[in-house]
Amino acid sequence: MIEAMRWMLWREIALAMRRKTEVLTTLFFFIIVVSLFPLGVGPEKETLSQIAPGVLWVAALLASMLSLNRLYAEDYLDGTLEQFLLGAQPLALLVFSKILAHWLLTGLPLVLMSPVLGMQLGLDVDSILLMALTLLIGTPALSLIGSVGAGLTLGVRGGGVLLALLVLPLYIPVLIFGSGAVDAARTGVGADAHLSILGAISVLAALLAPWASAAALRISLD
Amino acid sequence: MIEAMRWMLWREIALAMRRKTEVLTTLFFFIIVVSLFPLGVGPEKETLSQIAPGVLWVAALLASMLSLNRLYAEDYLDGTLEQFLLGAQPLALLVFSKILAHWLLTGLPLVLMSPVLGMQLGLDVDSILLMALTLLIGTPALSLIGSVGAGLTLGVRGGGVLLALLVLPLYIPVLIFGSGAVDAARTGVGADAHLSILGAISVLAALLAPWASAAALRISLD
Amino acid sequence: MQIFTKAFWLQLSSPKVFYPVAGKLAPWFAIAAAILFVIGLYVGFFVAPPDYQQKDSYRIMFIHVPLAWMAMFVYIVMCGYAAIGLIWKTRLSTMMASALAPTGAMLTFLGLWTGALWGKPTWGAYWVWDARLTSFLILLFLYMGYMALENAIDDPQRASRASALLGLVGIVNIPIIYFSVKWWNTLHQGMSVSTSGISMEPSMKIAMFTLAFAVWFYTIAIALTRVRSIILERERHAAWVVDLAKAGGR
Amino acid sequence: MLKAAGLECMRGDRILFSNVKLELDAGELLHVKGLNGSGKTSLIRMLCGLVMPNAGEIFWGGESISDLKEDYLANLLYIGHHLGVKAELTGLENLKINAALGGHPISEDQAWDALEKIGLRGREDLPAKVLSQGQKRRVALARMLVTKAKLWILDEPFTALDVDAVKMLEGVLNDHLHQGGMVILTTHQAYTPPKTTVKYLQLGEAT
Amino acid sequence: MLKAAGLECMRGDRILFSNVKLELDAGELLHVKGLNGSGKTSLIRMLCGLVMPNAGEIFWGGESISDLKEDYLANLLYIGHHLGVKAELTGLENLKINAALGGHPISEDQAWDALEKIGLRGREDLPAKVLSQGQKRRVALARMLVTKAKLWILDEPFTALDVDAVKMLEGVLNDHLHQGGMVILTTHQAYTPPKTTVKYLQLGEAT
Ligand code: HEM
Ligand SMILES: Nc1ncnc2c1ncn2[C@@H]1O[C@H](COP(=O)(O)OP(=O)(O)OP(=O)(O)O)[C@@H](O)[C@H]1O
Ligand SMILES: Nc1ncnc2c1ncn2[C@@H]1O[C@H](COP(=O)(O)OP(=O)(O)OP(=O)(O)O)[C@@H](O)[C@H]1O
Ligand SMILES: [Mg+2]
Ligand SMILES: [Mg+2]
Repeated sequence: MIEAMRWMLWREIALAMRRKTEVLTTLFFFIIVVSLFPLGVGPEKETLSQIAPGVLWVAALLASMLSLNRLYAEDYLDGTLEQFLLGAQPLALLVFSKILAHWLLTGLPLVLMSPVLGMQLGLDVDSILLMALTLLIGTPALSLIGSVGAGLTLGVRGGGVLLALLVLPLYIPVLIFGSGAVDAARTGVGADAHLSILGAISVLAALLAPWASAAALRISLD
Repeated sequence: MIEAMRWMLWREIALAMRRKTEVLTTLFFFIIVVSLFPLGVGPEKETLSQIAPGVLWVAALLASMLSLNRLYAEDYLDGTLEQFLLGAQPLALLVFSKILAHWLLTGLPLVLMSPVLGMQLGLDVDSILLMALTLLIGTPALSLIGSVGAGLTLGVRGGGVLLALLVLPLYIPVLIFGSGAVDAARTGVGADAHLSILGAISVLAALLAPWASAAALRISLD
Repeated sequence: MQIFTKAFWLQLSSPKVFYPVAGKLAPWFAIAAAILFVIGLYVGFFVAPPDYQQKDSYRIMFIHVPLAWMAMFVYIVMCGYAAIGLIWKTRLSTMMASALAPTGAMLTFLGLWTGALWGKPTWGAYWVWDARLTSFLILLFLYMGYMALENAIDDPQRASRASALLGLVGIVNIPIIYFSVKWWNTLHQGMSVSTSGISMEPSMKIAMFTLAFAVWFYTIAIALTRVRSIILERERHAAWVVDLAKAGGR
Repeated sequence: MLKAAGLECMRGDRILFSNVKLELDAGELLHVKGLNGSGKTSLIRMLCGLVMPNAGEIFWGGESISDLKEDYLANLLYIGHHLGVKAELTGLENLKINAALGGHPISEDQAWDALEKIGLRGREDLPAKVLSQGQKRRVALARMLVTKAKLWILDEPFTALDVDAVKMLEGVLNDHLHQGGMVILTTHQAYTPPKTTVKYLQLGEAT
Repeated sequence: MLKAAGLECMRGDRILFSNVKLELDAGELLHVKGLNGSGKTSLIRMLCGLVMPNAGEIFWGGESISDLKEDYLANLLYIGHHLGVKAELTGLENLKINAALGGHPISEDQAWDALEKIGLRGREDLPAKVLSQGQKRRVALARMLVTKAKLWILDEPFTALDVDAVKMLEGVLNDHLHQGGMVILTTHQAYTPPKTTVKYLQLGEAT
């Protein structure tokens, strides 16, 4: 079982490395989206630093959503997913490994990059560190929740709207607590409460999402 | 020749209608991205209305880019694109029809939706109308420029994010003049210059992009 | 003179002829670059007087400005090669374009880096959304896109043609981007700091231009070296490369 | 071992087949026949548990496969129209991963051997996307050489294979049957079944 | 009409074939033979102008196809491993659009007729995604019944077709040849060529 998980992780990472640019491009997407905002909104420093946490979080959300799109799509098209379903391993485990790999390859780089972008938007050092911390705790939840949506959209041709309706209510708390933490710290309320709620969401997602994703995949392949 | 263009348009629209929700998804994505902002940035009205044009334009950019992903991907996978290349029609014409259809199906709905969202973000009526006008003039350029990127990234695995990396920097002038128009009008400078530059970019793109896309497709299929 | 005949240049555009020529030229450029670097840095850091306002921090300029110049210039040259390669189907041109891309990206990155380091003492921030800075950042994205596309396609022939097309599109866009960013910024507000306030002592000029040439020669040397290995890789089936490998050397 | 009765499949408004029953024991081969669109693929996916039958049930060793789940799947090898071969991974990597995720991890050597036997010598280390149509199929089929599954379900295994490969594949099927394995397959190509028990199942009218 | 000389194809480090020459006149069929991976598909795509040859050139009526471009393509019908059939469109719509974009628009009636002849009666109005493997191929092959192209290039046209369909297809090929058409095809299946001139081109070693 652990064996199968290890293989899955290896597979995902090998695939990503083979495609090389895939990991980098998610990161660059994140960077570019963040950089678009000053261009659209204008270069005033106060405005920028005020909206910075929101911008970073929205960009992280989009980057993670975009890359999740392909989480199962290829395996579905080329028949690999069928084989997973027919494999003797519990599907939820395989799914969990896939999500883990996904986060390592796309979520983590975003977290590591966020301080530089925070600086560009004129955040101060404390806010930057807090920002990175919220991303570190929050992005796994994005991958986990998104995986359920990715599973559900597989078969259903235009299930996009349904997916958004299902996933968004779950994404929004992450966004609110993530970007809210910095604001709370700024106004002196302290970010502890925000951080622990964010952590709780991630843990809960880790417990439930793999099963839900597995179920979604089974439905999609029927 | 015109015949072939008509068929192509019919085909694209029929496909989109068959999938129904696909058009809606782009629109929905646009709405979601815009709606996420108040959640991430906080509900202060002045801030929101100040960043509104920028946010709307960035969202339009991302939405158009997302849908571009699929512009040629399916035709490539199922061999239709090969057939286009082998058809007796000039490829650039077919490509132009495809881009036109793409804009009708994804760009236009955004334009029509933008007033509602502008209202949500607290823009005044004049700004809202100007905003919609810039989108109307600017979004065709997005479809056109994006089509080149879509052609180049065909068949490249993980092309989605790569596409973003290639295309977003080229989108920047459109973004700047689009969102700048509203600001210019607000500060009393007048938006005429912005609008005419935006128009010029679209026209230039319409002249060059089909050929460039056709060349890109030929390269991708070699 | 042989150099003035068209045939000579045509011949030089064949990878086979160019390979040994590049091999001979590269070390000379490298040596020249190294010497100029040493001279320029010495003059810049020890001879030139400190600025009355910025004290010593202005000395970053001697590195920053040549890097920034070269980074922009390399992009144009690279796209030019790409366009030639695409239109006239000369293999060497696309190879030169591929050879220049990483250097250009690195120069851009270093330019950003040194500029940011300079920004802290002068503006009090590592980054501001000024027109020049923004367009320079976009330049980095363009380089990254170019390289990412080339890397993502495994067939080298197809990769170089695709990225060449991207370069062509990019070159059309460069002026548009440049002016849009400039206009975008000036419409809003003037920058609080202008970069042109430095009066140039002669020794400063010397340092600056020496280093500018150093960066030039460095770029040429690196590009020639890299193009040699690209030639070997892409032409590895050509008879002359096989012979070369058998002979075991240059 | 494998038994099914009263199977019915409905697609859209159409009943593709109904009241299909079959029985398969160790060492037997079942050849599902029928014209294009007669429902062969649908039946086969039903037997894998990928599609729910409208009516009827499928039993493995006396128990319903919807109860057995993983215990049934561990005995099963299915290769269908879609190959499950990753374009970016080499043939070798594809085989190893498919085997491991199918529940029977194999060693590097076994994988090399299998690929050599299936006729991919010298191509083991190429990414699958550059392989020809027939070579891609071979990568998928190589799993047959390394699996421990007893029941093989193959949907048109001979597609795109050249004459040599078809012969080799037939040999592999024979061996599997002689060792007490079971095979269910469909094919439109001329096929000489092995000398063990062969059953036929005709869907729709015969040709 | 079609002539090629000195064709060479290189893939990765490997020279797949070199110095291939062929000549095909009205009413002739060229059967390209070879094992899996011998380069049949690559050669065929070269003849369509989809892949540039490393060396050699291809002529149509004496002119190089890279000069003729659209004038050559108007004479060409290519059906390869990928079908170019849209999953969401019905068989009828697929056929009509493919014909129109290929330069020979057809009427509604012609399309119905062609689909009936190719054996899809009653399935014309189903979206292609619910069709079986063989039925999908028939939708693509129906273009052969309505095209005016003289040169047909078919990469494994018999794949996934049942015995009836193979027979029918052979009939269609015969008719085309008798009317002075040209056919280039590959297949791994047993195939009885028609009674007109048949040429063979062997890539790599023979079986
Ligand atoms: C990340 C920050 C920076 C970036 C990306 C950057 C970028 C550039 C670029 C692209 C150029 C060449 C432009 C041209 O010649 O038109 C340049 C030149 C120059 N930069 Fe910067 N710069 C940065 C920070 C700074 C700072 C903080 C200063 C000093 C206050 C500075 C001073 C200069 C000067 C004096 C030149 C030469 C201007 C001329 O000769 O035209 N830069 N920089
Ligand atoms: N929604 C639907 N409405 C009507 N018919 C449908 C629908 N979905 C599937 N079908 C029919 O079900 C059949 C699917 O059959 P299946 O794929 O099992 O055939 P097969 O025997 O494997 O054929 P082949 O030999 O071509 O692979 C087709 O005839 C198809 O037309
Ligand atoms: N990058 C590469 N490196 C090495 N070999 C390659 C590369 N790309 C393609 N090939 C080889 O080129 C050949 C492709 O052949 P092609 O698809 O034309 O074969 P085919 O004759 O159509 O075979 P099939 O009968 O299986 O369809 C394969 O043998 C493949 O291994
Ligand atoms: Mg079938
Ligand atoms: Mg082939």
